Amino acid sequence: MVSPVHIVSIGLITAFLLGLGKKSQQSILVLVLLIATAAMTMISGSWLIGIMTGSVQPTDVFTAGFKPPFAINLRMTMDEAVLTTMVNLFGFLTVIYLFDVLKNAGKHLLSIIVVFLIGLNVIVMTRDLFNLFVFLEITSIATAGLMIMIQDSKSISAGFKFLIASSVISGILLIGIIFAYSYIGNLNIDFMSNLSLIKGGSVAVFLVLSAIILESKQFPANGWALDMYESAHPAIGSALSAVSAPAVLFVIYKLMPIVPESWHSLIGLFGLITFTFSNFLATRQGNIRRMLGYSSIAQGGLMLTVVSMSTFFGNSFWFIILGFLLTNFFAKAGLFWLNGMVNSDDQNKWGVLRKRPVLFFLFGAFVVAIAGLPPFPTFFAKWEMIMQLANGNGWGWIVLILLGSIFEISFLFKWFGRVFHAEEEKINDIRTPWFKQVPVLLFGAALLATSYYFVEYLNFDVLFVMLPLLIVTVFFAIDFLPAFVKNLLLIASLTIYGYLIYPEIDGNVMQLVFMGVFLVGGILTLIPGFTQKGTRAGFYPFAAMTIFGLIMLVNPADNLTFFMGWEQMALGSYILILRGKKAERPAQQYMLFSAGGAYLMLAAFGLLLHFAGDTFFGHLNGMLPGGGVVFVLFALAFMLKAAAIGLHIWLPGAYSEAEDDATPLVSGVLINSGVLGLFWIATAFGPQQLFGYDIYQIMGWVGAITAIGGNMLAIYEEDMKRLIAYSSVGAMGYIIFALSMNSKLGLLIALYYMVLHFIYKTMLFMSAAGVIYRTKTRNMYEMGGLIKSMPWSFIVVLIGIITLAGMPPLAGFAGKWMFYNAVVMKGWYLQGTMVFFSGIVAFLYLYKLIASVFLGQLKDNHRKLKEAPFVYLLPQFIFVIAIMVLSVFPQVLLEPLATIIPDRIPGEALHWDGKLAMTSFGYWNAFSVMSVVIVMFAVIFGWLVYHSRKAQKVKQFNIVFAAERPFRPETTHVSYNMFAGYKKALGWLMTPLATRFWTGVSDWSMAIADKMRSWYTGNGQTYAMHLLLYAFVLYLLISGGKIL
Amino acid sequence: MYKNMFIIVLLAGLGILLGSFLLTHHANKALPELPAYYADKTASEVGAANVVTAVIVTYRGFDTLGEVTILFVAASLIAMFLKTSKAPKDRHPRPSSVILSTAQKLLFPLIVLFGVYVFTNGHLTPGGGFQGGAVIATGFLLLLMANPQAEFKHGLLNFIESISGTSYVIIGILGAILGLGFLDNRFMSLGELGTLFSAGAIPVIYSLIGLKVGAELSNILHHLNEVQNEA
Amino acid sequence: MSIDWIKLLFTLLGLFIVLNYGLLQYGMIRRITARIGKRIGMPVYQPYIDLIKNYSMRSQITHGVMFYLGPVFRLAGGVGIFMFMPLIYGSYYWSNYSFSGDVILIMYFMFFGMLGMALGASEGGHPYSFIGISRGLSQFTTVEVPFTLAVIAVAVQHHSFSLTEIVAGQQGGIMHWNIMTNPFAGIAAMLAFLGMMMASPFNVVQAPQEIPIGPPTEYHGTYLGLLQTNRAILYVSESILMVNLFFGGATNWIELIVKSFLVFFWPVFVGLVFPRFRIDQSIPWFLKLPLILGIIGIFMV
Amino acid sequence: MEYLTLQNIGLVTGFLLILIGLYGALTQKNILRIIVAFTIFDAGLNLVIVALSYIKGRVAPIIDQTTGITNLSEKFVDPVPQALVLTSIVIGVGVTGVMLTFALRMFKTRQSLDINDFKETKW
Amino acid sequence: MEDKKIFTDPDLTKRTVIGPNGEDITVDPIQDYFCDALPKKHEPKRAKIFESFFNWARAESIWVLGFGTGCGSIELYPLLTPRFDAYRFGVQMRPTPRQANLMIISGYLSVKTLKRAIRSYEQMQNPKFVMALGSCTINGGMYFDSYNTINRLDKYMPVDVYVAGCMPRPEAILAGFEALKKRIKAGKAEGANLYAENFETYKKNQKKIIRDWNMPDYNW
Repeated sequence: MVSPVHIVSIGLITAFLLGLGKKSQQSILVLVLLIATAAMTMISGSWLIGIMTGSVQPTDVFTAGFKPPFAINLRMTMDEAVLTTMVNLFGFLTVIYLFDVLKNAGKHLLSIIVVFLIGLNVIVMTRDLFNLFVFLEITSIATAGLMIMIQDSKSISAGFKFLIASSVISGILLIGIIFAYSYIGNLNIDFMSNLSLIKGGSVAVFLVLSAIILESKQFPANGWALDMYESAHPAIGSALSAVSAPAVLFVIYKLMPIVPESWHSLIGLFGLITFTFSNFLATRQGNIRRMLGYSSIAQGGLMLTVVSMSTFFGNSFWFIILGFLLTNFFAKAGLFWLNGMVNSDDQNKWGVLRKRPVLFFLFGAFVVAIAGLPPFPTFFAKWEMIMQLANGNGWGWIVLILLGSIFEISFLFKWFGRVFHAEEEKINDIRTPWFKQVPVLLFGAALLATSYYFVEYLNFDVLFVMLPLLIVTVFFAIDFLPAFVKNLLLIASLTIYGYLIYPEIDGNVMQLVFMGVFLVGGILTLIPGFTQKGTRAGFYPFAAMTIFGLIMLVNPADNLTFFMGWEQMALGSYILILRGKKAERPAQQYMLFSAGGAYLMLAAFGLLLHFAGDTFFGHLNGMLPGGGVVFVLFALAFMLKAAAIGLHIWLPGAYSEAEDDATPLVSGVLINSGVLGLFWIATAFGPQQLFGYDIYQIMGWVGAITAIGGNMLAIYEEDMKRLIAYSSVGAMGYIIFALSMNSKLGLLIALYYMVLHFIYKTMLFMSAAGVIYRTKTRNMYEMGGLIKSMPWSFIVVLIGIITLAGMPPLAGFAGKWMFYNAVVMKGWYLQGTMVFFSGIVAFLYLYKLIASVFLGQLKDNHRKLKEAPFVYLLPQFIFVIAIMVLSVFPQVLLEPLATIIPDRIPGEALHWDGKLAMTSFGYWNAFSVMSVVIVMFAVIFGWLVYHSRKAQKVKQFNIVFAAERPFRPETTHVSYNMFAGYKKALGWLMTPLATRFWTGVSDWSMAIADKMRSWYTGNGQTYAMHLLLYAFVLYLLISGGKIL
Repeated sequence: MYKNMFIIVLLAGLGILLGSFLLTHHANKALPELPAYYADKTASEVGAANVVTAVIVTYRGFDTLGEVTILFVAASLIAMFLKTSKAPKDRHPRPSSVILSTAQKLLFPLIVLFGVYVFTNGHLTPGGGFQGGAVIATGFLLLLMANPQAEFKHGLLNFIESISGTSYVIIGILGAILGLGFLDNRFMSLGELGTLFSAGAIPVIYSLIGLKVGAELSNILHHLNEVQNEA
Repeated sequence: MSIDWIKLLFTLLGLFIVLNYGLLQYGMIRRITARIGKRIGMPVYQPYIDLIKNYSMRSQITHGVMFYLGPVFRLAGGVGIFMFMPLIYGSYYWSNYSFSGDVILIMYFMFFGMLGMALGASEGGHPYSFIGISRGLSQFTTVEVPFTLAVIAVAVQHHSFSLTEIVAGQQGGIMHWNIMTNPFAGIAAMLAFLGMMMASPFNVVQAPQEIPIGPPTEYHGTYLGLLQTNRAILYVSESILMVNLFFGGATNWIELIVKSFLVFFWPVFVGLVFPRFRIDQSIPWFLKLPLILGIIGIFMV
Repeated sequence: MEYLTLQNIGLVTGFLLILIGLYGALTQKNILRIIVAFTIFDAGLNLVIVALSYIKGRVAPIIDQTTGITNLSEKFVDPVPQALVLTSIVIGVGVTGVMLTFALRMFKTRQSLDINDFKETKW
Repeated sequence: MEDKKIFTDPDLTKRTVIGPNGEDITVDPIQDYFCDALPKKHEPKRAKIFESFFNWARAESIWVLGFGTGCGSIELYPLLTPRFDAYRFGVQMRPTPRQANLMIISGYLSVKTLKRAIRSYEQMQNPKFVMALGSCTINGGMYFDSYNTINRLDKYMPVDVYVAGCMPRPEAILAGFEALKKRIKAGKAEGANLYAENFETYKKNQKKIIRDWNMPDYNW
């Protein structure tokens, strides 16, 4: 095994020898550099592998042959091996990446690069404080040299700011070191453990520590770093982010043993503040590199927290820090490199990336990885971190982390969405020579591999987690196939999967029901996809991800699996929504709200761990004393997904702007995940109180208001899909209300309605998709009279709306009937009446939906329309059959559903007497109602047909028109603003309070971020002052105002 | 104005922070273990009369390598930074006075010689590679002041710099291979304390450092001068 | 499933009675209206003649399948309400098919006809149909709210949604009627009943002078005949519903007819006195006094 | 008077130089002056380092005839800070050189040496 | 008449619109918007007794289309007042021609109004009746040589009853109703069938006078 010191010697020899090179030999020099970095990588890599496999023991290298503390020693253990390998590998790939730049840059740059790497290596390995200082300085000067790789005025002035900052920092560090020496008598970290105990020694420790913390670019004393990120060449930015920052953080890790225990949490807090606020400020960044800079700094802050709290995290420390470290390393480097390829800081210009599908995929993977979504390591690391913090009652910390995470998601996905939708610019053609692609590809692969190891390490259930993940991966791999093949494959795999898991969940009706909804829904909603031509790249992997994410929710082994499924589903559906033509903003909203919900849930899991230990929340079986907060957090999270009023504003946009045939999946199927969660907490937690209020009571009101609000908003929609989407809000309000009644009947209603809503909403959305597929418009007032050309779709919509409206004899009535009984039993008359009112309001939009589209005047450009394709109709009619069966025999569904509800839920259950459903209040016989109606209907219809058999069939303008005739179909079709009178009367109810609120939140936070951002004045002097101020404030906080 | 007041307050705070050292610091009565070890064992272990030199070149040799690297990287940076434009030189400075040019011709070899003396005797007397190198560079500075348009042989300076740097590292490696560790000076004979050829590789190393530093500093000066010429 | 043929016969007989009664009632009301206007008015049997004439029209036109189905839905809705309503308290045969469901079924069955009618009329493609329907549905949303509150109040009071049991609970004299025991709910329901009957001041739906006659603008001949048949049955059925809910039901046909006539007379009376509300006036109106009364009614229980 | 030792005078002077240097670096607008301020700062640092090595009544750690070769640890001042200060000085030289170079280039881009003129990257 | 410009209604000329898939769709409004079937003659019921019964019902339930032309329409409103109270005779007003049986042409008809009258008449269902008031509908009356009123109504639609006068008093109109009732009961009021049988003649007459004929031949 080659001594690690030769990393340095090889590098230095190379650096010195490069000075001999001549201009004409530049290619050779680059090759030499490449070989040198490769050699450095090999040395550190061999140590890494050796230590991992156990064939080599960790070692100390004594320079000059003296034992420490008499001489400087370098250490090589697992930690150092990992970091030096990262540094050197990164250096190697950077040389490859910068091949074209280096070929024209002159020998000095090559030297600087290699010295930069050496500096980082030694910073990682050395155990001597002063040596650390020297190599930090080397790195600083080398960094300044790298900064001016592009010699424009921006990078030069940023470099100068950096020099000022690093001078101040090194000054502080040096004072600290020299006094540390003066107090303890040596310079070796390993011999300093008593330093902070000596009077005055702790000040020295503080100075050293604060200098390193400042070096790690903590908010808000990091303006210089941001300016560097913004102005440096992307490759250098990536170096700063991917290797410099981890190296400095490692120094902090090394220093931690000499830092007094009592400071750890404060440093951690400062790191967390950096995380939160950097992400917050990044939300206002338009410049990509600066944004990435903010993000890097934020990640650094988070890692600082973990590092400084390493003793607190105990066994989980390595898991957490590796999760953050590796993800940040691979992903951030990859993003910066991509930036170099796109060669623009303008988000709009990044659209060119779409011309390179593989790179674009990796771009997405990097973004997702940084955002902390599964299956990337950050996700697991964040989970573990929160759980540990919750164990230690660190609630404020959790809040900061979650806040920061949501800001992070906000700007990352804003960026991603922009790139997804930016116009492809013809001028700005992307140049991707192989040497630029190779590093990105490698890091992308490495990121995926790391994720694989993390997932593997966590030992998930094979059937319910690993297999789905595998299938999703396969769909990523076969994305080049034609759409119909993939569609077929996905349907087949879902079917087979269903067949496989059926024996596993057989007997658990609840899982059966939800699994059925998710699987059958997934399959049926995929069927219309057969009309798609081409490859439909990027749809199927995410469709699979969404559906399998949902499936993971059904039978989770633990909270993590549930949460993972939840996030996976959110991510998949986000992409599905984003694929819509105008979906950029709605998708962004969707992502933000999903993330908000997910983080609430994460906090809830943390609290749950604190209250109830490591049990799956669905298996709590009853009371959780004092769990009101947990309950509320869960409820909020699930109600976000179920779009309760106030939290609903993402829904209409997201559902309507998604691709037409993907909408049924993301709406009809996906929304039930919220119901699943709510049902679970409702059954698992039991009644809970918050500040003395019964939460169910509040939820009931929320549900009622949601029901009215959703339906009211639906009335005024002119957009077909938005209308149905708002109707989903209404239906969810209904379900939330039913759930919060917390009675047997209430839960039964919720479940029944969940299934029913799934059926009719999917049906309606599919039908709408069929109509939109033919008419190419979503505005209902642009349609009309389509019953002639699309009779089958009309029938589906008719049945759908009769069901939705809850009219007998169709299945919807069962829900209404039970609802009344439950309301009266519960005694929630007012809320019940509100919900009832919402049910009638539903008539208005239902009428609008069916009449505007299918009835009335046929428009000229729809004269030659055909019926929707068969593949659209097929699933719809399967649903129609289901509704019909349920209408006649509701007990087929209701009886099994009733078995799901645990016995401890209070209230009276539904009794069955043959076909007669009974409660103590009322009764209802679906079969007999149906028979009566059918007979009656048939008789009257026969009578009419007999009488009117010779009626003259007339055309659309053959109407009485006050002795005139209509002029155009458009002027005759009353559809636009159909309920103007209603608006005049009750329009005030629709004041968009929620939208205003959230817009206000967003505007205010943007304004605050803008204000805060101006802290970074761009003046190097001010930055220097920030550094001193930061150190001073940190000192005051640590010392408590006294001299240490 | 307020900003300055604020800065004064801030610095006052930092002053208090630093002042805490004054309050807590007690003048050493005796050397702590580490310097005591150096003082006592240098002669026998390293063989250098100048304990500071022994610390610099051997005990903390790795630091010194870093120092050299810093100068190197700074010189590289300056060279990279200042060499980019190839504007024609159209600066016509006033010719230097007779006294200066004559003195320069007289002094330049002496200064270089003195520099060489300083670094070769670094292990015996106060001084060493850096100091010697700096002295040599002053010679070059004098040269430049006397004749601002003087042309250096870049190639030669670079060559000296590279070779001396490389040799330094190689000696370090030799220390690792032949001696006990990287930069160990003891793979060469320690010789007799206080003579020129003593203290193992220290004189060699210091000479190399001296050459390197001299070349680097001269290079820096030259580059700065060239930029002036560009103007 | 055995079918009780005798019960079916009784039901059909009941339907026949109600149809005739409805037609006569309509004629009677028209005549009373005329008298109030100092006219003599049409003969009491005029609705019969109109009906026969409409069924005897020789030519007809159709706008499509849904145009056919509209009146069918409408009449089925009306007949359905009748079918699911117990007529005479204590009589097995006159309880129709009320074993299929309770008052909730009846309430929701009202929508059946409305929706069908709305769709059928829309199929005609006439703009006035759309306007009329949008007005009708809009008004209906708020009409139903106080009515529902009243129904819930009654159901809570009698601990049952079953009309039969509600009627049973009101037996024993006028002081046991729900209108007396829970006057607020009763009044709320009666106010809502005005809107359900779509009489003036809540007849902006058909508003003959403004949007000819709203939804049925295009209907004629047999279609119109069906609609007229429905009107006869539906109005009586709804009156009977009110009778059952608030006026103690009926133990024989005479009582039933008298009570339902009186109930039906209430909207007629109001309609003759008050002018028409605009749609944006009528909607909030139902959300004011009737709603408050309904809420009080519920909390009275 | 107990505090008025040579060492403390050195330390205090060093600290004052540090603070003066920082004050200059934070308040001067001219880049060259800032650089000069940093050299003052460096000088202060170095002075502090050297002052710390001082022990009253001892000699420089160089073995010669006057010191002999025994009991050196009782005769010498602390050699380590002296070694460190050398490094520190060299580093200071390097950094100053680099900063001067930057200043040169900055002057070229803007024809100005006012630090306020170099704020194109901010927020 | 050779230089008569052929009137073309821009709303009824063929036009091309672009369909949702970008295809061209040619719309011929007359063809596409209007039913082009011709009216058929509807034979009375074979069984005399039914026909008589129905005719009785038709006679006793006369629904009048609220369509006022000329100066006579002002005379219609008193019919509904307590003084005359036409309801007594089963006469009711309907706002839509679909439901009306009787059309009252209440005075002179300008050519412009004639077009509307024809349209409304054709939109009424068989059996339908026409009552014409005043001399203007018989021979043009005081407008006999006007350039824009018609002289004889029954050239354009079959009239069942003429009520003379200028204008006829409500009493006369009531008498006209009685006359119409008798005619219906006698089975003679077959104006709709007459119109269908002589459709071409009527159309010829109508088109001769209505120059801007911008509607299908028969308005269903």
